[in-house]
Amino acid sequence: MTLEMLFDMALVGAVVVAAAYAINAPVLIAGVFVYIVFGVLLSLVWVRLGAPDLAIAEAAIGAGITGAIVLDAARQMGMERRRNPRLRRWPGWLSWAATAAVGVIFAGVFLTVSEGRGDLPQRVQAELPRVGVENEVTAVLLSYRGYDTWFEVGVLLVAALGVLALRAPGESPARRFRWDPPAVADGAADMLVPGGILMAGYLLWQGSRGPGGAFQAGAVLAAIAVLLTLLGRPPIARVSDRARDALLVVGFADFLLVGLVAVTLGGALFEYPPAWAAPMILVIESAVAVSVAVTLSLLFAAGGAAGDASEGGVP
Amino acid sequence: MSQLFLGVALLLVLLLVGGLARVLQGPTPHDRLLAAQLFGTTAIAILLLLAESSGAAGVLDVALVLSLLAMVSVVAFISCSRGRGAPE
Amino acid sequence: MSPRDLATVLLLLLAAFFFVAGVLGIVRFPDTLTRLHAVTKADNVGLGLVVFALLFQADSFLAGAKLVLIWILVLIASATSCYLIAGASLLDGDEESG
Amino acid sequence: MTTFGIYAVGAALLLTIGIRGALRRKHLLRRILALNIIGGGAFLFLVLLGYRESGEAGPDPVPQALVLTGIVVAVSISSFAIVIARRLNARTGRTELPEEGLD
Repeated sequence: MTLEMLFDMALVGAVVVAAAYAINAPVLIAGVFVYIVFGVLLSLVWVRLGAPDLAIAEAAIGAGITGAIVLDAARQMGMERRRNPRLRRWPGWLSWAATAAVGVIFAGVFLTVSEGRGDLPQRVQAELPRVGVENEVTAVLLSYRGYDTWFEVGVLLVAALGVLALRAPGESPARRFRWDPPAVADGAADMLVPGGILMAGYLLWQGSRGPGGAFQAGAVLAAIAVLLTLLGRPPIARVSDRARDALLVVGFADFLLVGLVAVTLGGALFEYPPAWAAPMILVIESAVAVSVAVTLSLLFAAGGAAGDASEGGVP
Repeated sequence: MSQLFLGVALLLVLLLVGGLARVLQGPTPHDRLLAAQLFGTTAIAILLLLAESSGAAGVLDVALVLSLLAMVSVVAFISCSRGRGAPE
Repeated sequence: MSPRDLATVLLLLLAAFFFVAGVLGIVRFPDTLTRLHAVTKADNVGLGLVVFALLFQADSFLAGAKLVLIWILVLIASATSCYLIAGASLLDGDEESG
Repeated sequence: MTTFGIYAVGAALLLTIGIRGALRRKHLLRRILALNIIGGGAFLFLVLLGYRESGEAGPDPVPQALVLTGIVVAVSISSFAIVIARRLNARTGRTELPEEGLD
């Protein structure tokens, strides 16, 4: 047993314990806090499995966006409530037996799959010169599997439209967090916000060579926007609704547009000519980063429930 | 040397699991929040150690992102419980 | 073992001590404000010592600068969060011992 | 036990915990958290498929790219779900789904 394995076991143990606590903690808010820790631990797992791109995205989303969204929701939906009712359709022993069966089946199936032995990594490597980026994950996202990623940006757009459609009448992000944040918090934000914007730019630029890219950059920007929203100065309130909608769509539209340009240059959709691939990918990534940032921050900023403002200050 | 880094990282993971007890016990939400805040810092320390022991690119960037956003959850909790519902 | 490695080992052991103390503090101390005190030690000193230990091993100026930057960011975040938590805890008057 | 095995068991446990939670808990927020934990288990297994214990070729980037899109989709869809739950809560005061005909 090497130290590496001991570390991996401890890490997996921590992730599993955190997951179990998050769902089963007697007090809702405790579960929510542990869930935030779960996200951070998962990003450690991605680091261990050699996926820093995922780790950056998970860290930015888990620490910056999910945390704020679930805490805000828990405040509304009874954060101190101790009762944690469960469905009792089946007797206890039967549900435990079913749980154990499910666990054994999953573990059994997963363990019979051996580590991937396909030659995909080599094939990705072989084609890299024609894609114009050195980061393999970026190459897969934007070039080899352009359709997937394009539609994913579409899913984000749909989620944003859904949240906007469910918005309470008269609700505006500017009205949601009205408090007098201590000067310390404002001061810290004034230092962190430029740092975050710089970090997003760095991740976007870095994405063609190393870990980073449009989603990571967008998530960091969105987290910064969430911080500002919490402090009562939401960036989303500064642009008109029309401009906001344009920013939501720009990633999806720009992705398609660049793909179509590739078609006119004689390729298939998203088959960029090698000479132009690098700048084309950067153009797509920049637009996608903007849309991801606006979408994720909007999911938080516009996510309040009807009548929030009249609920009174008692949590 | 890299074994030492990994060993300390292992210790930090175990400490994190032990500290979860405080999140569960509370008794006030602020105690839970405090524990969660400590875990954020612990995770950053683990990342620094992993970055050094594996030498993989990008691990420091993960720590950088986490440290930039370490404040967001705390501000979210405080403003959600305190900053809402100010009379119009 | 070179002097640099020795410094790294000693600083890391010290850092581990501060993290253990921080977690012990948060689990064992009686109320919110004393626990806060324990957390700040682990946050600021523990991580700072890890950063210093790793600085002795950093192979480029950029990597070293990143390490220091991370520490500074955590200092800002930790100071602010602890101020906010302490303020909110006092306002709520939750001094019931745990 | 190999590294692959350790993480594979972890993924199976996450899926099991998540499924049990999603089926047995009533509070909607907890159910949404449980769904996200199921997602975490699935992502973990996918990334694990691309993990290479050794060898000159690095980890397989294809599953990593799929999981990256998965993470972003998961956060957007679950925040949409949370908004729906909050609207239900604001309208009716419920934090759980009604269960006519199930008991």
